[in-house]
Amino acid sequence: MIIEGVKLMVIGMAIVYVFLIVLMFSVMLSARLFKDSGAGASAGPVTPVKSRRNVTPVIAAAVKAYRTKRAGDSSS
Amino acid sequence: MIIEGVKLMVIGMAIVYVFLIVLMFSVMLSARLFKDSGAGASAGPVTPVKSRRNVTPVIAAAVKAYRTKRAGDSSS
Amino acid sequence: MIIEGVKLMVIGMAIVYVFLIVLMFSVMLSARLFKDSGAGASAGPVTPVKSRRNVTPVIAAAVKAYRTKRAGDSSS
Amino acid sequence: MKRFILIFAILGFSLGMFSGIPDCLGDTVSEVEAAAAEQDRKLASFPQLLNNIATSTGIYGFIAGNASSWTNGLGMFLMIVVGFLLLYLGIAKKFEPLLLVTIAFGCILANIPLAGISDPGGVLYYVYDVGIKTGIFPLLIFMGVGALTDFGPLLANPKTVLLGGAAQFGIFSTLIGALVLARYVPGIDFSLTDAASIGIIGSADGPTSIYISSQLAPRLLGAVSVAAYSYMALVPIIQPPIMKALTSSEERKIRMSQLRPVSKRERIMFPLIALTLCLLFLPSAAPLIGFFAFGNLMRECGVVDRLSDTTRNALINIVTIFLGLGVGSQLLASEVLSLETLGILLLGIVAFCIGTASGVLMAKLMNSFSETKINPLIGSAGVSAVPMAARVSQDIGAREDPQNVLLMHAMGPNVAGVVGSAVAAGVLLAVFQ
Amino acid sequence: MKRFILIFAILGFSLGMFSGIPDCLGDTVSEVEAAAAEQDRKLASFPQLLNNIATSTGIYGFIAGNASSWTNGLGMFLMIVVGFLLLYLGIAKKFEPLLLVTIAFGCILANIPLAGISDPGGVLYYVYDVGIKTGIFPLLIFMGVGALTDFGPLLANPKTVLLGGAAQFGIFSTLIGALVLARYVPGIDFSLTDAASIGIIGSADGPTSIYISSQLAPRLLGAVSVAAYSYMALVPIIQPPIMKALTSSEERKIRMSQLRPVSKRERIMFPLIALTLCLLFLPSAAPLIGFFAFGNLMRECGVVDRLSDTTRNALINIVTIFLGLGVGSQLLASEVLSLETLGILLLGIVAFCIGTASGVLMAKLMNSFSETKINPLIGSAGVSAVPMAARVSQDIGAREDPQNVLLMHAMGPNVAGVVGSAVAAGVLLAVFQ
Amino acid sequence: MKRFILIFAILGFSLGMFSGIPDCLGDTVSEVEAAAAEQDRKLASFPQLLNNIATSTGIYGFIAGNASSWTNGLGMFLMIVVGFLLLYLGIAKKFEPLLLVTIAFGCILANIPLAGISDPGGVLYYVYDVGIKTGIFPLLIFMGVGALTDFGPLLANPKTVLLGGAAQFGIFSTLIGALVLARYVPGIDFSLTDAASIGIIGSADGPTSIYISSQLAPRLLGAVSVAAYSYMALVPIIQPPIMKALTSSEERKIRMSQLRPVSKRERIMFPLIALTLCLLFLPSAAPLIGFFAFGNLMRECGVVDRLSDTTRNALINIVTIFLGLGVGSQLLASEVLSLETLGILLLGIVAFCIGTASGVLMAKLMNSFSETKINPLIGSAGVSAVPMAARVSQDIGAREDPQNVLLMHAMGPNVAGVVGSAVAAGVLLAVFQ
Ligand code: NA
Ligand code: NA
Ligand code: NA
Repeated sequence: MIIEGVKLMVIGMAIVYVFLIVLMFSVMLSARLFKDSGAGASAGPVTPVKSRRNVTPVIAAAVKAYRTKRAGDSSS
Repeated sequence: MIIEGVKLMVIGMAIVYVFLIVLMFSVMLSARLFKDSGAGASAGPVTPVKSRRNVTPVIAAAVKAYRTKRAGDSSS
Repeated sequence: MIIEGVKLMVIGMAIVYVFLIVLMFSVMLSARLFKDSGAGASAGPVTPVKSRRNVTPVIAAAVKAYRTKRAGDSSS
Repeated sequence: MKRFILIFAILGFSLGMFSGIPDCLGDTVSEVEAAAAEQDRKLASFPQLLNNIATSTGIYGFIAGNASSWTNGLGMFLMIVVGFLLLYLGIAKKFEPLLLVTIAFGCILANIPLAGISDPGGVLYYVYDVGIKTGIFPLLIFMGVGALTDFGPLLANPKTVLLGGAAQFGIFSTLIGALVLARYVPGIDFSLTDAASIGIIGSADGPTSIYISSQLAPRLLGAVSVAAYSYMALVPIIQPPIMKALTSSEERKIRMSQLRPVSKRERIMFPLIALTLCLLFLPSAAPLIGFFAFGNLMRECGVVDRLSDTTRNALINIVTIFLGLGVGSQLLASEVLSLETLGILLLGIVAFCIGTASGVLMAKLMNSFSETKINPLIGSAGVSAVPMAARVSQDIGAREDPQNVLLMHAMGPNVAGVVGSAVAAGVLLAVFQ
Repeated sequence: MKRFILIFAILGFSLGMFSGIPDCLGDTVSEVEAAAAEQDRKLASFPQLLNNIATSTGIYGFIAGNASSWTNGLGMFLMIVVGFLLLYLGIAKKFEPLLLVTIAFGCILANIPLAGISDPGGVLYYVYDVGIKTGIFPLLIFMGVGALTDFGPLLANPKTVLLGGAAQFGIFSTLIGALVLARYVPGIDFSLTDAASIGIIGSADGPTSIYISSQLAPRLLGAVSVAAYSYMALVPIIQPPIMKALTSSEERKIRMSQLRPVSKRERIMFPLIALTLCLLFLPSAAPLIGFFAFGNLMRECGVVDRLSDTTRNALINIVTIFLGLGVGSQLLASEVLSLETLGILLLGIVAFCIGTASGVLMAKLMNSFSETKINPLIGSAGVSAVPMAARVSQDIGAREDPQNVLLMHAMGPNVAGVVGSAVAAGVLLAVFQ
Repeated sequence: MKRFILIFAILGFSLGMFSGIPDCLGDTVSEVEAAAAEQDRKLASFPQLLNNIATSTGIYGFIAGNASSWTNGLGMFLMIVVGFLLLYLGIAKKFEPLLLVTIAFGCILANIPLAGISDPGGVLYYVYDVGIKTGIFPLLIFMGVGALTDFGPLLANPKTVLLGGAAQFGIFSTLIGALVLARYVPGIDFSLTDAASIGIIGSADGPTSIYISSQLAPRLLGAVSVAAYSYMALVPIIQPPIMKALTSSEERKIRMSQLRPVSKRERIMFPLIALTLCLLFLPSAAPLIGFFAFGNLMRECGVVDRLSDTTRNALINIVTIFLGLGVGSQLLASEVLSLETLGILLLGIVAFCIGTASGVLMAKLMNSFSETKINPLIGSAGVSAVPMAARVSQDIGAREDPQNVLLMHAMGPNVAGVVGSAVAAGVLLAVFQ
């Protein structure tokens, strides 16, 4: 039965990568088509104002937790 | 079968109107019975303070959207 | 059948009290084991700062309602 | 105005034309299809249709239903009146409005003739079937109550847990009372499980009452729930005379020492202790105490605040709406309009009175054994009815001595009453299931 | 880097070793178990497996499905395109996005070949089966809409209730139109109940449309719902030309007197009055009007604010998501891609036009009988489509006279339209159930 | 005090009287009814009743259950201890508390003897049956996670999507490991679908793990879910040594250029692109990717903010509570206490290690092909475990160079890992369904 697992791995990883590579190129194409330029652009994750609204709670929490942890680590 | 539709229309509109007319008179009666007078009265939709609390989100949204739209229309 | 009810009462109240007395002693034991001492202690229901956060909405509502009611009673 | 006339003319003409077109034009449709469609086509003749509409009115429903049985006609009308009365009590008198308003609406909707909203296929039937018959809704409410409850006052003064036990005397004495009624009053025929469901009104705890009666005596669910919530709302009227009658002025003036701080870890341990005792000694109470403890643990543990916030807000609110509608849907005329319901209402108030008296007397009993005196007025709070009963204790105490703050002290027996009721409920389930 | 190579070497070696171990080593397992496990073991050969994977792609699904019936192949693809189009309308054009975005997503998911998300056992099947077939979701939305609706403008000027009736003319004339199409267009075969479901698009009320079509003609649910929400979004485009064509400039300039204050008690009484009339005269409308009245009563009674807050926020949002997905899951290629759907879309817009015209004409009719003139522009708001239609009235009025504020006045017929639609829906249910 | 005595006297007297009244007084009841009631009347004799109560305690349940099978007695006790241990890990150690606390409580409730909370008819049974067996709860969680996830960092640097693929190597190598264990360890008997469920632990994604094991191997659901969440919580302990072992100090110091701004339209397109690819190439992953994309689209499209707010707050919280309880209810002693569970725990940690290593190695591989170097520390974030794994990348990077901010860069592979896992899950579903 183990050989079946190997078959699955080969096929599985192949499909995962085919999917993700197609996704990557699609995203690049989308970026070319839909990238805003100049002042009207909604800012990305590291630019100020609007981006801050867009940063997900998850990331915000991650940043905050990281800082808290660092503060804790350095004080201990 | 079309004649059935006409029957339905006659009966349907009749019932809708009977219902709404009875509702109208009931509301008028209710207004006579329960209309507050003087200072204690909870204000209606166009009077200030308390009414503003009572104005539904729907209407508030409508007013706001209308104003936004007008502003947009006049600027364009 | 009434005698069945009496049986139930005797057994029921006995179990209720056995349970609650065991609970009482368990809580006392827990208090001895887990009672914080000194500054680090999270305050109980009548101490300030942190406790106020811990007071349940239910109690807060009760206190508020009681005060409101008293105010109403004394004015009437 | 010209257009106005024009449009109406066109509309009228079109309609006339449509209805005037002879039926024979439809020959494109095959014979078989036509035969099948025939049934569909047979809308009754005009007078017949008017008659059909008339016989589908509620007024006709009341009258025609009455012919078969008065509980299908006048009875339903009376139950709708009862529904409006409960709405009045909930809205104008503020009697436990969260439940009475929703129950009342469920009652009105369920008793509308011909609408069948609580019959199989109707919306309220699904609500009852999915949420109440399974016990899920009362347990979720219990979880929400757990997330709302602060056991601090109880943990600071664990002795008060005993006051929450005394009040359960109301449950069991009412159970006996129900059996007495069943024996001596013709037309009242309560079984042992019925009596247990009626007794549980004395728990003064809504979700416990609903859970127990849904498990032991579903046919009494409506009456038992309404009685429980109504009397909980009436606690400020029912309790004071009993409390005053059983205490002296000196006793009512007893001041209690300020409660000690309670640590976070003690708070976290409490639901775990209660759950452990329950699973070791009384597994039948595990659903009730388990969900209550789960809610309280989420509240106190500090690491799942977003879950406990939702539990005590969106979730408990949503479930309350459906629970109320579902309970109300069981207030059917055919079930409720009987001598038994009167018996339940009578027994319910007896249960509250006995529970109140037992709590006060237990407090006096404890004082005769202990140095640190407790004010017997907090004993009545052991009936549950959180936080109303604790407020009554505070109120009566402040009448004797306006500086005496009993509220926090009364919250101890008050929340203990919830645990005690759950234990008593567990005993009933253990015996009957 | 050394470790890097090492790890990969180990990994590679292990895997090679594992797969190289001969199968005969497994003799510890008993014969019986081995036989049972045999089936499980039969993963196909490598080329076969690749083939299996290839035949499980969506692209293959479209092509292979097409072989049996074009609605199982190209049709599904087209419906996915329709889904993306609806997403575009919802997101870029802001057409009723709350419903169109969710319906669109349900449509896309339901039409993915081989995934079976809306087949029995799939998630969207459960959503449809539990929430829409039973009528629960539209009724909960109606409850939420009740909790969002302020009947103040209607109570301040009860006459406007009549304008909400006129607009229902659109429902019944469209019903007739559907029967006409069914008779004269080959390939369109609407029954009477189908026609009633199509007519209800003219109510311009989403939950009412979904409820009625789920009860009377489930097969048309998807098309009817999408038509209803699409045309509601198009109200600012559909209504103005009709309103202008039917009114003179003087009429459009009519100013209406400021609305009187409405007391809290009047507001509380309104849902109770509506419910009472419904139960006395039209029990078949009781689910719709009952839940609407319940939501509105919770809103106005002031004692269950936490319930009404949840009803108009968390609850209505959750139900909207599932309602949209469930409705979208009925937009199956095999159901929707037919001449009948074109007919429904055509009839839907006719319904909106007739409803709008009827409202305006009724306003003019009322003016010819009454001293206090009403601006006929508010008549068009009687179609429901709250609050879009009222905003259109305001907008057209302000073009003639920028100081004229019609919005509040138009909210009266607008909310009356919701009640009127529910009554019309009740008539249809009474006739056909 | 006088009243006190009086009341007790009356109570005692009444009760004595009631119970003393001879049964013959009940003759008013007809013979038939009496016979019917007889059964109901037969509450056991007092010693028998005490015995019944004693045999309904949990302590007795543990002992008596043990007689039939140790997993029905001591085993349940051990699982309750495991539940308390999980609570400790969740609360005191803050290991993924949202899920571990709820799973732990479900585990405790399900293993209470005699209570039957997870047997048919019990509350947790309904929760499992309705929400988990159908796959609805994990999909709703996935929708909520979609509404919480910002794909900005991934869109700004699309290459990082490849890192999210490498980590899936952990899934498939663990699958092989499970098959190896099944072959060579007596007492462990994993089928291919079992092995696939175990491998999915390596996705480091809770809802995906629950969804796949509920579909492919429900009997392993409890163990697989607990392993997945436990190891996700242990990511800060598991990953760092592997990351350090596979990278040089220079590599860990690589700084990455600031991410470019991402437009709103790119953000809206991303879920649509993912969905389109999924429906074209891998329909079996459509439920997972579909609901994830739906949540993300609601978040980004900007026109349904009230829906996405509810999705990522009230809805995800409510579902989390039920999901946790439902998963915990599958941690039954009879299922979990076996050698296989040990195997699952062992394989789970292997999966995490291989996934971490693969991500780091893939990053190094990409660096050998590309000019713009990426810091290989962000490769480990490809395992999912959002956002813990990204924080670990940041942390290790900052130890070498405190000014190096890798967090945002690591979020790219981190969210790509979620998509990659969903794709891998889709492959498993495509092969086995
Ligand atoms: Na109680
Ligand atoms: Na309408
Ligand atoms: Na992953």
